Amino acid sequence: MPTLKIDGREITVEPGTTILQAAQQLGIEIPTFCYHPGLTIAANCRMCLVDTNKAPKPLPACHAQVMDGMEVTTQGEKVEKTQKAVLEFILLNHPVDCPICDQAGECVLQDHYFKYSAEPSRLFHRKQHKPKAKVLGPDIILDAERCILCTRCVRFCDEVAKSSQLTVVNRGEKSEITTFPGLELDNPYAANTVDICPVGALTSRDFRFRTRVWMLSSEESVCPECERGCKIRVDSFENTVRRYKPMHNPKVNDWWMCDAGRGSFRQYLDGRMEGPTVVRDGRRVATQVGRALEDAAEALQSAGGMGQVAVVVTPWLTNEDAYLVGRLLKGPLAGARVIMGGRAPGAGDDVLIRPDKNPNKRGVSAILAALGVAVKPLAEMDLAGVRSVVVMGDQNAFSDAQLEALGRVERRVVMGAFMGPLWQAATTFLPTRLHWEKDGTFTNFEGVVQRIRRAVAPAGTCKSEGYYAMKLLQAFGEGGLAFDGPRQIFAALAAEVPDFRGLSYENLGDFGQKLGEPPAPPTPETPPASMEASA
Amino acid sequence: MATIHVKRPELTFAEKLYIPEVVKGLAVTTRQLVKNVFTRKDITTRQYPEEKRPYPDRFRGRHRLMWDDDKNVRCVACMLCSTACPANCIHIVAGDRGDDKVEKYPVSFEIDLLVCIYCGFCEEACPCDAIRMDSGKHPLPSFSRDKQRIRKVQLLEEGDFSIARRGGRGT
Amino acid sequence: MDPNYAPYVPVAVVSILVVGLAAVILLLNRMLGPRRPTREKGIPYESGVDPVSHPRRRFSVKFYMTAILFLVFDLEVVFIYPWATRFKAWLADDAFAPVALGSMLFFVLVLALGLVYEWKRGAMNWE
Amino acid sequence: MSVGELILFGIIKFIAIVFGWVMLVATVLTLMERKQSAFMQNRVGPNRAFVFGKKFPLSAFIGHLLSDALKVLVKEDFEPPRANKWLHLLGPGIAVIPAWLLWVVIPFGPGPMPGAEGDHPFLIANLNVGVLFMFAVMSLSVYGATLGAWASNSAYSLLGGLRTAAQMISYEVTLGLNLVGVFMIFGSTRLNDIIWGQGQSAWGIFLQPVGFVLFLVASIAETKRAPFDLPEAESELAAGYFTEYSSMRFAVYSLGEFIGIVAVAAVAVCCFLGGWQIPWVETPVDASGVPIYGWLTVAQIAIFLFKMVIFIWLQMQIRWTLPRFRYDQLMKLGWLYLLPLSLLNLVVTAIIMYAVR
Amino acid sequence: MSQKVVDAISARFPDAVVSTHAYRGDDTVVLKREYLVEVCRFLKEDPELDMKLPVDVCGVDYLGHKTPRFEVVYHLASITKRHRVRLKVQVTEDDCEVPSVISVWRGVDWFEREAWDMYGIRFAGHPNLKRVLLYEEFEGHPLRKDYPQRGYQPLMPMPTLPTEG
Amino acid sequence: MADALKKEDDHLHSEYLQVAMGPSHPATHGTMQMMLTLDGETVVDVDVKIGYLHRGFEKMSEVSTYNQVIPYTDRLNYVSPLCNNVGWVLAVEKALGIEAPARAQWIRMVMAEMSRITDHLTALGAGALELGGFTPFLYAIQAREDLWDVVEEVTGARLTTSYTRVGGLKADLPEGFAASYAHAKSEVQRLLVDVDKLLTRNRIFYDRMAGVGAISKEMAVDYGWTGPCLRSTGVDYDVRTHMPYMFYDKVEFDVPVGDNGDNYDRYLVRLEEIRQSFRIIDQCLAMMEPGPVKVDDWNVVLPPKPQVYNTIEGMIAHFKIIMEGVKVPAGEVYGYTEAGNGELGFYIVSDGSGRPWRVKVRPPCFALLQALKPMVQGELLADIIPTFDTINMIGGEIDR
Repeated sequence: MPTLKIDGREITVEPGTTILQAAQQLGIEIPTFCYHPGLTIAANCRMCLVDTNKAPKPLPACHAQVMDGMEVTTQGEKVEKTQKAVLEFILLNHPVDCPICDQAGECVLQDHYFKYSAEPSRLFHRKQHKPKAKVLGPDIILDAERCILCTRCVRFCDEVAKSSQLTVVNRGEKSEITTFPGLELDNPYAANTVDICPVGALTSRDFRFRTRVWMLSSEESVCPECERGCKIRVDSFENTVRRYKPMHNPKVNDWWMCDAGRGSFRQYLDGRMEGPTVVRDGRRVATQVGRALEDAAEALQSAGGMGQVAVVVTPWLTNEDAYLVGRLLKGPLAGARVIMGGRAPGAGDDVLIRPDKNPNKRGVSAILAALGVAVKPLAEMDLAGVRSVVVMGDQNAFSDAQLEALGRVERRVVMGAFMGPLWQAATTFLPTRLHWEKDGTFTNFEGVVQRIRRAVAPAGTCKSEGYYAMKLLQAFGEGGLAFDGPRQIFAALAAEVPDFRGLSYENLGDFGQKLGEPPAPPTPETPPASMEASA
Repeated sequence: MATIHVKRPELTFAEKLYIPEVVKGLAVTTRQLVKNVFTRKDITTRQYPEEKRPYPDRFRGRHRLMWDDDKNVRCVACMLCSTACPANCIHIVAGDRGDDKVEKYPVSFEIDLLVCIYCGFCEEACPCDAIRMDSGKHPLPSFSRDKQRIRKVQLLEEGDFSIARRGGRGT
Repeated sequence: MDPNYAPYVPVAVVSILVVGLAAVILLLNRMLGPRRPTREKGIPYESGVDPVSHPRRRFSVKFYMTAILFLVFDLEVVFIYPWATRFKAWLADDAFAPVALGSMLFFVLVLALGLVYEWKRGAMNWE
Repeated sequence: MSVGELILFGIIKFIAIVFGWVMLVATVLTLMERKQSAFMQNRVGPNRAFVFGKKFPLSAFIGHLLSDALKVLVKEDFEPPRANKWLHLLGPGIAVIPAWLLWVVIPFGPGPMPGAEGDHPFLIANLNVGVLFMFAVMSLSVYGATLGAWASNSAYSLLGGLRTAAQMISYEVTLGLNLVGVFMIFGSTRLNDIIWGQGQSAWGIFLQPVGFVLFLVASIAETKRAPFDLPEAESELAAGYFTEYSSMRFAVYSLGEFIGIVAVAAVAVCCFLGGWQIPWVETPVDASGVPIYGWLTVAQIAIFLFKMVIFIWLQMQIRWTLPRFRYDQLMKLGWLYLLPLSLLNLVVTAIIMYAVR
Repeated sequence: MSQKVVDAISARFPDAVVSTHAYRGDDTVVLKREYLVEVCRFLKEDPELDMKLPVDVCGVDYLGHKTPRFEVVYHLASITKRHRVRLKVQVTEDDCEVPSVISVWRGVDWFEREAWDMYGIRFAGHPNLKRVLLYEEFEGHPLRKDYPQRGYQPLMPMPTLPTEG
Repeated sequence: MADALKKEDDHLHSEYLQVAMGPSHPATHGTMQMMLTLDGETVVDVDVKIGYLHRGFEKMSEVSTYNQVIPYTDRLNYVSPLCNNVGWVLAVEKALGIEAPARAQWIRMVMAEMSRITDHLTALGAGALELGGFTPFLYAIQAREDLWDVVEEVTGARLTTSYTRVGGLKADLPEGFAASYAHAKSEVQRLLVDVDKLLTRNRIFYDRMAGVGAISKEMAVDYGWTGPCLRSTGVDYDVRTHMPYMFYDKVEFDVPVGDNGDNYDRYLVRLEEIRQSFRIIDQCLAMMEPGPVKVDDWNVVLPPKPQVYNTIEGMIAHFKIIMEGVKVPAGEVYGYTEAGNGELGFYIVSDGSGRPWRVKVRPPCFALLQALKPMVQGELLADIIPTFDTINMIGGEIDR
């Protein structure tokens, strides 16, 4: 076990650890460009050069392994000089593009230059020109001038996407990234190259020029497009979601997400229903939430026995919503036919994409099962003799026949978010929140429970399905179930459902918690940063 | 540096009778009256619409957008002005120009003059010398709020060529 | 017409005229001006807030003191007027002149004493 | 003269004097005051309203006069709902009526000499108690302000009204007492007689210098002008007793105030500045003591008006120069300085007259 | 600021001082709540310290950065001795109360009211602890870091806002 | 107190009148309310309510970069905005641990003193106005306008100057500054003579001011008073001499103090301070030397425009500062300066980001105004006005 000193602080690490990793363990920051923990080490940017007593010249910290008795300096004149030199070199041919570059604001080059150099330019010559705005693939644009040749994207294609579409051509200052002849950067994970590009060389055509990134407000959430449940960041501006970005979660998705999930947010931007509607005298009218709920309760009671009621639950419910819905189904609606809706399965692969395209099937099933609610799959939906039906969610793959059968039911209560066919069919429509308007948890197919957080303010008077379930419970006389926020619901859920036992928002942590595993000790929501003066 | 006591005047008996001081005051005001009636020398009022005060060079007036070489908008919609704006009065929608020289341009550029506080941070923040507040014109009143949202076209009317080289494109 | 009363005829005429004139311009305004009362407009001015206390209450007694003071002095001043108009004529009469002067001095003395009395009693302390 | 003639001449003179002169002066004053104060303060003052947008000499003046008058006429005749309706209307009426009424005793030009028979052509009513009548009428105007203030049902109005009452009655005593000296010297309360008297001996200002100063002070206080503008002290009471007044009601108040200024100026001119007398110019009279009217009469009327303008100018100049008193200082000044001083002035005048008789 | 004052407090009230620090020339003493009034009176009345001028009182919310969450900060100065000191008292969210020092300096009156207004920190013994900048009907304490960005306030007509379900 | 006159069996008592003076009252320039209880003309009680101009300065600052706060500071004491600008950047620079270049500091002193003069001119003029003297008010305002012409030449705006920047100034003094300043100075001094003639020895003014609104030394200090108002009571306390910041220790000037702490002393102190400020400005102009007006550190100030337009280095630095603001190391500082009304303090808590975690403004007026109640209780209604004026309450500063 080698013991070394970094900036005077001693640490003992596993053999084979790089200096960078050791420094990270100590919380010492070493700037990098080409280093990415999910990729192999290239050590070509030279930004991480540190001074050691074991070599006459500075060593790249990302590559150099620790030695016993090593003394590393990450600061000081020598390292600073190297860093400044590296930055000056990188910036030599960098165009003055910040105003038109989408990366500005989350650009590593900007950060490092500002932090480690902030020296004026000494260049008087013309800069090297390379192709700009070159289309590499359906969603990727390359600006070769901005590229610093860290080759993260090349390595990503080789190692993660396993599609080897990118390479570096030419030599010296003429070097540039390009696709292999005849190939396009069109693998299903291609957009991850944009994320890992430390500068603005690779940009997303989808996001191009839409919003400046420093204006975005972000919330951590979970991608709902398949049961993988990749951890993402929902970036929004002016209360509109602008993009998804994958976030690091070793339990689920490492650093990546698929392009399909990334672009999926667009389909939820239009066609929202912002208020409840009911059908009165054959005409659809807007109403208030309370009135619509009364309507829904009345519809369920008028069915004449729960045998004539059918409920379609959706695997898009959060665990919290599912719990409340489960309580409803177990309590006042006991005996109703419960059908599990959801999207039809699609293709999957062995990287991240899963065939089941619903975010929380496992969670909803587990909770309903634990509460003793029998659930039939969608294919077995039988509405014969049903007088009232409740349909939750828009993402239910009803066949045409099923839709038609649904339309024949006397009272049709729909909880949905969009102005779709289900809204057309509804006699009572209750608008629901989208996943980025909700606080709660999703359980992925492996049983990892992850937080989703509200990224934008809910549209109109939309409420979550759980809220409606709670109100219906109260309408049926079970007033005891009054919760103040999802945290309390989750606590109740954890107390009641065996799978979730011991879980709480506090111990979910950054990466979620796998069902059945002993929960990690609770971590505070935000790590305390010292504001006590030291200088 | 010293401390000095301000001297409170002891009023003389005559001053206590009010009259001398009243006369002195009347002398001051009458002097001004006579002077202004006959010479108008001290009158500071400006007859505004006819007679305009010359604004100093640094005066921060209504905004204008500068031109590039082709008299197009010089702005590249980097949004630094709307970022720096403490009042959030600048609204820009960026678009792709499809042009080799600058890819990006503002599809719409609006400034809400009613919200603007004329601090000058936008011209300071502009990395392309595109927005300036040196038009030498103060904001004008209007009868509707909408007229106070000035748009790209209006902003460009006041524009000019800039001697600064275009940002966004290195040499 | 009695010459003593004759000048009062125009006075009476003018009195009627001015009352009429005042009425006319006030009524003219009433006819020409619009009337658009609103609740906000109807609230008495009190610096932008609703009035806190009713103004028609017993206000400070000091104001009444001033009024009484005035009554006393104004009445007495009225007595001086006829004397003043005759004073010049009386002065021509050597015998009566000292009496005319002396009586007035005495009267003024009484007035002054009254003033001093009021002052000492604190009726003139307005602070 | 017959009663009919008296009425006829009364009406004609009233219209001539009140409309031909008083109202004109009062209206012009509202503008001139703004102009005068503007020039004192290095400003230009009102100069924007033209007649139908046309510029010609004095067009701005006429434009402002017209627009001011028209504006108050067509503004909303507003009556605070919580106010006492009739008193609220009565207030401005009572304030302006005395101001008009007291013009019946002011002689604009030469009339018959004291003791001579004949009509006074420049005087509506040649009362033998002229000044006394004037004071009687003048004291009425305090009711206007006070009633209006009380009727408004507003705290600020009330405070303004109380101040008005206290101030006006306090200074009225002094005002009256200061003229007594003049009456003593000229032996009459008829202003016509006093003016003739001044022509024969000397102007009242030289005979009664202290009286004049005291009169000036008291008259400013009576007209509620700075430094005695406490009733409407805008920085303390917003607008004092007429806070709740607008449109014509307000205009009538301020009209009354301005007419008051002119009236006080007229009295001062009559009693202290020789009235229509031109220095070193004898007024020709016929055998019965009635003046022979001619071009000199015109000049005399003009000089009378000119003296008034000078006095008004002085009042205005003072108003825009000085800060105002505080309530207690005002009352003290009135009761403890001006009143004793006027009494003293009276006594001294009497003694001197006695001594030099 | 002056180290002298810090030393004097530490010497006189060794139990009262939680910690001290100096940053950019500002000397700070973090005090225990129960000693606050005593220390303040000492600071004011001690002829050597003579801190007669209450400069400022304010609250700070360290939500997510520090526990306890609130701090009440006092800036004091001496006119004669020309030194200054900053006193701090830490307050938890549950027991959001500090003793008022209005008995020592009358001038802290409005400052304490403002801290109450903005942070909801109660000053025990303050004779007139009302809101000072906001109106009486206002709900919540706006300078708290968890005060909602968009919220409804009584007397404030606002467009319909989404409410939490 | 109110009950003293209201005995049960006393049917001849007079009642107190409650009058709201403000928020919209001619005297309450700077919106606030004084709820008066009057016994005739005498003030029995006064309840001061502020907050009508509350704009949430401190809350807004928490989401603004340090430079973005500067326009907000213009609106604190809006008759001397440059004092606030300077106060704020000095506090931020204290937190940053840097010092602006010498020339920038000299210019800041010049501009701050000029602002102080405008502040005092406003207070003096308004004082006359409150007492009904409209002419001296306009003379003072005219003098102020002359100075603002100079301010406008330098900063580009008369009132919303936003002239300083963290680490320096927006720009150097313009060409011809000395001439325009000299002109303004002569104008101001000429007008001040007239104001002086109209007011100082006039007994009406004297009586209204002298002995009114008096406050004792001890009480003033106890109420946290600072600035000219405190000095008028006889306490020699001026931040500029006690804790010299910038180059106040290098210039010669006198600190005027009064004796009685009444309105008249406050008037005299302000009058004298105007003269002293001119002295300071003259010395500053004589002593300043050409040089940069911004620190040479791209982490703090924006790079020069040519560098921004033409080099990526300048562009990046420019972007970083605009996007994220000047990063101030974590810690807390209290920076204080002598503004027009006294000690203007900024207590800044930084969490190390580009935006302050907490900003507390210590406005001088806040302490001044809370002593209004004891100052006017028992005096006359009319005395409130000059007292209120001479403590120069500024709504923007009190309410923030």
